[in-house]
Amino acid sequence: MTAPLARIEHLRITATGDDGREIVIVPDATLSVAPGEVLALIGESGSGKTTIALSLMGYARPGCHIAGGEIEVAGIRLDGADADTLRGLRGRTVAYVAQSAAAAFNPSLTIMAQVIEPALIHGTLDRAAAEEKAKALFRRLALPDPDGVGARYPHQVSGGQLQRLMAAMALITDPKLVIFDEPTTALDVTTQIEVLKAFKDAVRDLGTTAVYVTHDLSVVAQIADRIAVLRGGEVQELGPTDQILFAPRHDYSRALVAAAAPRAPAVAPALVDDRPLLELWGVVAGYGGTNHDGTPRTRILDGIDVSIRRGQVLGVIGESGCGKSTLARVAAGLHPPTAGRILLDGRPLSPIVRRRSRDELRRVQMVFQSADTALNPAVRVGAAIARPLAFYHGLDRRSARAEVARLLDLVRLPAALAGRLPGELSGGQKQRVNLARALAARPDLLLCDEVTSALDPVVAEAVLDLLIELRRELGLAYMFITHDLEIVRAISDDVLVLYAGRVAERVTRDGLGHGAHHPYTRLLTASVPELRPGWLEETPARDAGAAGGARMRAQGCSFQPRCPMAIDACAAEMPPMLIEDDRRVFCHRSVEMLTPA
Amino acid sequence: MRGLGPSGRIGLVLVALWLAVALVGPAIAPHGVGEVVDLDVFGGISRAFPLGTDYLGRDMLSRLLVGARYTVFVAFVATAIAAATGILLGLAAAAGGWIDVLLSRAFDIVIAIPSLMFALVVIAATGASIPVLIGTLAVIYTPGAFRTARSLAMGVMALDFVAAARARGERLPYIVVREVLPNVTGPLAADFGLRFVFVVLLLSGLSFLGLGVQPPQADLGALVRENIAGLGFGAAAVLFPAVAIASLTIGMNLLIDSLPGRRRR
Amino acid sequence: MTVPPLVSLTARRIGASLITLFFVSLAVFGIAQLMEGDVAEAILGQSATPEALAGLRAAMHLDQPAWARYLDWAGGVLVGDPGRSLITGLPVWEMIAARLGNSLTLAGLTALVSVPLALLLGIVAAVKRGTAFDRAISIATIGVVSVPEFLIATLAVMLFAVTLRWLPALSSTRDVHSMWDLLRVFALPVFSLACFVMAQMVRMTRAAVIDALDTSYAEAARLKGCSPARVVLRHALPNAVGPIANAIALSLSTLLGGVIVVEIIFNYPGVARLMVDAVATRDLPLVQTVAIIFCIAYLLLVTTADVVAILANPRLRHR
Amino acid sequence: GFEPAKPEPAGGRLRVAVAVSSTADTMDPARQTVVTDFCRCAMVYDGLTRLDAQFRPEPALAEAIETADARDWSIRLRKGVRFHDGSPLTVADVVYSLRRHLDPGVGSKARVFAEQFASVVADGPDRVRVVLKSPNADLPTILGIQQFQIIRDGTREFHRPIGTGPMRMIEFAPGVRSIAARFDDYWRGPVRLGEVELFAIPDDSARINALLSGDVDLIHAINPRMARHLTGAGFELLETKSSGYTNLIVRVDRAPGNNPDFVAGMKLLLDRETMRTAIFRGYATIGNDQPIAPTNPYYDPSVPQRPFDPERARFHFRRAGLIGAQVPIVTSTAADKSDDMAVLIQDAGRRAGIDFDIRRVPSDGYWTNSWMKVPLGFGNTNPRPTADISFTQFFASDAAWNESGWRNARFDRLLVEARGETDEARRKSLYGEMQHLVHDHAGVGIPLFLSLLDAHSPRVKGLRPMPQGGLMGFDFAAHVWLEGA
Ligand SMILES: Nc1ncnc2c1ncn2[C@@H]1O[C@H](COP(=O)(O)OP(=O)(O)OP(=O)(O)O)[C@@H](O)[C@H]1O
Ligand SMILES: Nc1ncnc2c1ncn2[C@@H]1O[C@H](COP(=O)(O)OP(=O)(O)OP(=O)(O)O)[C@@H](O)[C@H]1O
Ligand SMILES: [Mg+2]
Ligand SMILES: [Mg+2]
Repeated sequence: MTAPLARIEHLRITATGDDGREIVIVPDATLSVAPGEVLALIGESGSGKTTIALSLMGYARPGCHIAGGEIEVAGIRLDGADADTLRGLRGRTVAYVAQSAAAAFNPSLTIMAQVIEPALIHGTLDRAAAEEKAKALFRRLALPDPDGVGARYPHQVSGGQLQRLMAAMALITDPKLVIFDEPTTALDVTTQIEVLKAFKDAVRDLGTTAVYVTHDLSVVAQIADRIAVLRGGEVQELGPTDQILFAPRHDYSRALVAAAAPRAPAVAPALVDDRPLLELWGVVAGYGGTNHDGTPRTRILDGIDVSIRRGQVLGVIGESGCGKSTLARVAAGLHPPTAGRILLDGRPLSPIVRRRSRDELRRVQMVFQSADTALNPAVRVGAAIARPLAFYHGLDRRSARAEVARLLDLVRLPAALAGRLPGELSGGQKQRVNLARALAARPDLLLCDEVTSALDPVVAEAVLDLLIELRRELGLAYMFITHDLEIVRAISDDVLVLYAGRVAERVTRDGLGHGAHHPYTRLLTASVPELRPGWLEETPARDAGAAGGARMRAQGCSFQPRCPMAIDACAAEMPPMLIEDDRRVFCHRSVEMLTPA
Repeated sequence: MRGLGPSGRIGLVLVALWLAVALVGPAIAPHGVGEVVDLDVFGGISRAFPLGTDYLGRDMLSRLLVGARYTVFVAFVATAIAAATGILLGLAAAAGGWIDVLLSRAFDIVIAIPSLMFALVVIAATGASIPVLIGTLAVIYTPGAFRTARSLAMGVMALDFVAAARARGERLPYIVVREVLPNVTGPLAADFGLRFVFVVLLLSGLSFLGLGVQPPQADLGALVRENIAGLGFGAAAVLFPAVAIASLTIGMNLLIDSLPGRRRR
Repeated sequence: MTVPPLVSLTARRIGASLITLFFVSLAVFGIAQLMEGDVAEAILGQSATPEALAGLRAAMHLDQPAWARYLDWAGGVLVGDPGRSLITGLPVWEMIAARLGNSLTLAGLTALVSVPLALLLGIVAAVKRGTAFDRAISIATIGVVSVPEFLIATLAVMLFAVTLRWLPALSSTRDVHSMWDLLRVFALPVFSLACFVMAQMVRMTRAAVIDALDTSYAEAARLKGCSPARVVLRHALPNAVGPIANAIALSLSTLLGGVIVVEIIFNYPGVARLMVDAVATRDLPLVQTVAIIFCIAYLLLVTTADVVAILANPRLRHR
Repeated sequence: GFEPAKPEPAGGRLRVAVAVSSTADTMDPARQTVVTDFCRCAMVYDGLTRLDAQFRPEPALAEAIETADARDWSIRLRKGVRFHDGSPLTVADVVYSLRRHLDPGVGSKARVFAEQFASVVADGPDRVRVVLKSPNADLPTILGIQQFQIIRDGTREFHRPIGTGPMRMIEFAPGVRSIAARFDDYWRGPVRLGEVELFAIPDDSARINALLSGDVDLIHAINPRMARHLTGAGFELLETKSSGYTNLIVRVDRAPGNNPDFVAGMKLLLDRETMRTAIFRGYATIGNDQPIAPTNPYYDPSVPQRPFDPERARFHFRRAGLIGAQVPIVTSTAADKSDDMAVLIQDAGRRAGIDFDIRRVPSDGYWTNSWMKVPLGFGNTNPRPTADISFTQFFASDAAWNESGWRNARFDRLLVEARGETDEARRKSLYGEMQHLVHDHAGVGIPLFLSLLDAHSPRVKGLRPMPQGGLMGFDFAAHVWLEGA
């Protein structure tokens, strides 16, 4: 084996808590990356993946510091290196693609200025050459409008595109090592597939060495040469991809892989009854105020009908920006629709949260998509969970404390976390605190907006088990928003497919695997990565046109520009509803045409 | 105390010192505040008069010991009232809607009324007393606190955890006090420290107008002001009250800056 | 780049400001009515016998009802003629114009000196937060504002004008014939004023820059290999412009009306003293007009700050 | 110091800083109120007479003033006098100037004096006849009061003032500054100064610093506490012993002053010696609770000097049943140094068993809102030219400014008698008795007669004290010169 490009030995990273206590995040980690290989760091959320990845740049997040061990990249020792050395190295020898590209782009600079900045700082290229190279990278990363995208500001570009732009920024200096930190976690499958494809091609073509952080084994299978399995800041197992995925040795690795295997669908409980619990009829909603005729300036949801019965799980899927979260916010009363009615138990439910009774509010709870911002950074975890207990159920402080501990345990979090502030949790931990808070209200309906997106398979499975159990025991109903089709298949009774703010299809879980489907549903199902190296190269979905930035069209089918089966009518007229016993599909083509051969 | 860090501890000591002076100062003052004890004026530091004498030949140490409580308490209470009202209304306004429009306009108007006119009208309408002085100071400085709190809270109000609280059915007071406030305490505390300084200074101006602290008593700022004639001789009577103000306000700000929870900043 | 949102927003702000101005004029007029005494009493002073007062009041048309006087004045302001001073008989606008120029000069020069300096200090303190340097700046800014401004100004005069004789003790714009004169004449008042206004700007700049430095994009910039200076200037600062502009606007708004001490000590004929004189003599047309001008200045600054904040934020700039 | 780039005019340019100036600054002689007004008007205008160092009238624009009965007066005007615009002085100007004081719209400060005029008419080309409502031997002195200065017939606007005085105004910006230049056609012959620049620096220290730094040559109203600082630095002081005073006012027409024991006690609480040294640093003369200063020819030394005696005051207060009472006392910076006096009275009161509660009120509005309206307060009076004026304005039962509300029939009779009396010895004894009455009974405590302090650079020559006021009775411009200019 050649000399490693990067190695970490006996790395120890600690953080200082708010009260001055020292918290060990990474006790003792050792690993190395050979030139030209892609090493994946996998492990549960909070296991120190991001922390270790960042240490390869000689960097520790605020509040943390590198307390011991050796770090060497491209022959340079980073532990204890002076600021100049590190500055020369970062962005030049080692480049970083952040977990959330949206947050890592400076909102007030143009994309081009930020992408070429590393090249300019390190003097590898002059401005003109750098811009040329950036455009070439944009093209290689399959970004739409590669010549013009640079002039835009970050908020004018979709999340998936930003992730690729961030990769372009990392690659512009031809670094020896690129670190990808969960670059596709927040993306829907159709976008994810594109990003993955782009990364893989780039890494291969440029011969770059990469460290790829993720908790998604299917993604790992596509991209990694070797895998390091992390837990509690320690490397549990390190080996080639095939070995870890198909012959894991360590117990934890085995659990991880087992959890990633397709789940048996949950059995619908007896409690499901036919009375609808929540109904939305003809909902129209949008942002940016209303026009004179009362329609929203930017229409995000258009004519949505949804109904959820008691104890039923409705999965909602669709690509990023299609309006899934908006739908949940409408149901929660946070975003009054401009048209349409909401019913709870058949009785009208006010579209405005302020006009709803406390009991109505309790019965419909929402788990917010961004765990980060949905928790008050100044309120301790315990207090956050205790608030609904006091608010809806009038629990006193003492009984609330016991209940908080129980809830934390339900979502597989240690009771000690109750004393922490949200800033001291990892992404997945925050997500589960959010869930626990919603459960504390003892609702009838839970609006779950991407509750497992940041969780590793083991914990995600535990959380899903919990949800299914609650449904069985208490008859809890869910609107389950996700981009993970695997999960939708496993947990929902019905699936609602949204495209650009309109319903493309509603189908039962059992109907999902066969029969007639909207072309978009088909694209989605084909895009779910499989736990099988080489899938990425074979899947037909990889050539399905640019994802992201889908716009609702005033007339006609919004999917028409991307649709392989589009006919003239698609552009001009609203698609009709095709009804089969277990599905409703909104499409101009006939059921026969939509049924795969 | 341990969590404060060295500068915070210095601040705490200074503030505690002035608090002690404010509390027991009048009891330990060696002479009466209005008593002329020295036939010469602007006397220097001496055994009999450790801080010299003032423009009428009164003992500076006694005047400082007795006067400190006005600056410490009046300024503090006035700032606290201004901050409390300004912050609460500012937070409420951050929720938007007609409350915001109403409050913002109202405070713009208050800002626009010249404080001299305002003070004169207050004196004419209510007469002079310490509560009126405190009220006047508070009214003059509330709009500033309001604007600061509002702009800080606007950012927080847009965040998801506020939406979460709304979805739970929380009322505006709870949202404002329990969800938003804890997230802006740092900058608000810093603002409080600065506002306290301004109030200390304005206090001396208003008591000079006749709006509260009456002779022979004088707050620290007024002590500087009334002895300014001694500046030409480098009189101790100007120097010490000025140093007193600076040490009090600096101490206060050091303490505020190092309060727990703000250290990370 | 699409301009309309900016234009409409600015237009809305201006509309709101006009309404505010109307209420301010009402409030100022109302407060003025509440003040004890009137201009006749002020003119006659000790010699104000009842019949002398009545005679003078009638001669000045003060016996008209309040609303008539308000309409008279407000109507005049609307057409750009706020009437004549009751004391001097000169047109109010003429009396204000000369002094407003002076005040704006002084305020402008002070802004020119204090804003860049405050930004510099605030930024450096933010970058070096928690260090001795940061603490020193914080103590110094608080220490300087906490010294009463009349003391600072007088000390400065005693040092630079009386003892060293480098600078004049008085600031008279009439004596300015060259750039050098300008520097000499304004050095001391600008210094005194800068001490007073800088604290707030320094503190806000520091806080805003720290906020911006704590973001993921600042972290990302560091991970690109940006130098600390570049992280601050190129990445943090543009995002901190909003709050900083607001603090600058608030600080500067005190420069017109709140500088009475400096105007007195340097014998500088500005609007602040005009205002105090006018209040003392109950010259209401003058008082009201100056108050409105202060208010306009305030609204102008605050609105400018808002617009700057919008311009600095592409999210608001391009919808 | 700061040297203006502009070349100095021949005779030099005198820069003078006074303490008070505002937009209320006026060049209307009838309205002049503050020092800047007096100085400017003294430069630009002349009166019919002017007062010498003993307050005796000497002829100015009037060549002679004659009367037989102190009631019907004939004034002969000086010939060849020209206004600054070149026009000659006429009787019409004089008649207009005197009559306008009776118009309430003018807001004249001298209206009380003008009200004696029964008629003012032209009497030939160079004579003006003034008939009084009742005899007053002091008319020539009264005409020397600055407000009676002569303006041109019909003048209503005073922004570009025209007078006959030694200087003509070339810039007049109220509240900012005034600049006057020598008038070469002055009837007494041109003065030595080339130009005077006059403005106010309200802040005491700033004014002194401006002198110290050489930015001005002459400053008015020095805080006595800073005098030492100036002389130490080589500057000269001009002390003017005046008959102006800051007085304690006890309203005798209401509680607690309606009890004579309270009034007597209050006067005994005035620690004149400490006031003189601590507040005025020795620049004051001990007063004796009556308005006639020792420099006045009618001063009566037989009035016994009242001592500082808190013990006796306590005795009086006990008799008044006021021991332990809390008595408010109103002060304001409008009545010069009344704050400090109140503090000393308060301190003495503690020994005499009374707790004084000092209420400091704003200086603007003081004269209309507080003065003479509060039971216990302060007044402040500039020097008056005659004993008659002092008594008439402040102590007669029907006086507009009867500060303490004191009514004494005998005093009123004596006043009228003395006014018409032409026998000097008799007049003096009448005024003497009046001084006794005021000292004993009026509710006014006059602790000190104040000196006025001005300071100037050694270059300024020719200044001497005039009792009418500081800055040579405001008339410095006609007399001083700059050394080496
Ligand atoms: N400032 C801090 N103070 C205390 N603990 C911290 C701090 N920052 C991070 N941690 C802890 O360090 C651990 C590792 O965090 P890290 O972000 O590296 O996890 P991760 O593996 O990337 O998780 P995820 O998949 O959720 O992003 C977590 O348990 C987290 O709670
Ligand atoms: N507050 C807002 N103001 C304006 N536009 C908004 C706002 N919130 C969301 N949008 C826009 O509305 C559209 C739908 O947003 P929504 O959050 O419902 O998408 P989503 O389906 O939940 O996507 P994701 O999978 O990325 O969470 C997006 O185009 C988004 O840019
Ligand atoms: Mg992570
Ligand atoms: Mg969403």
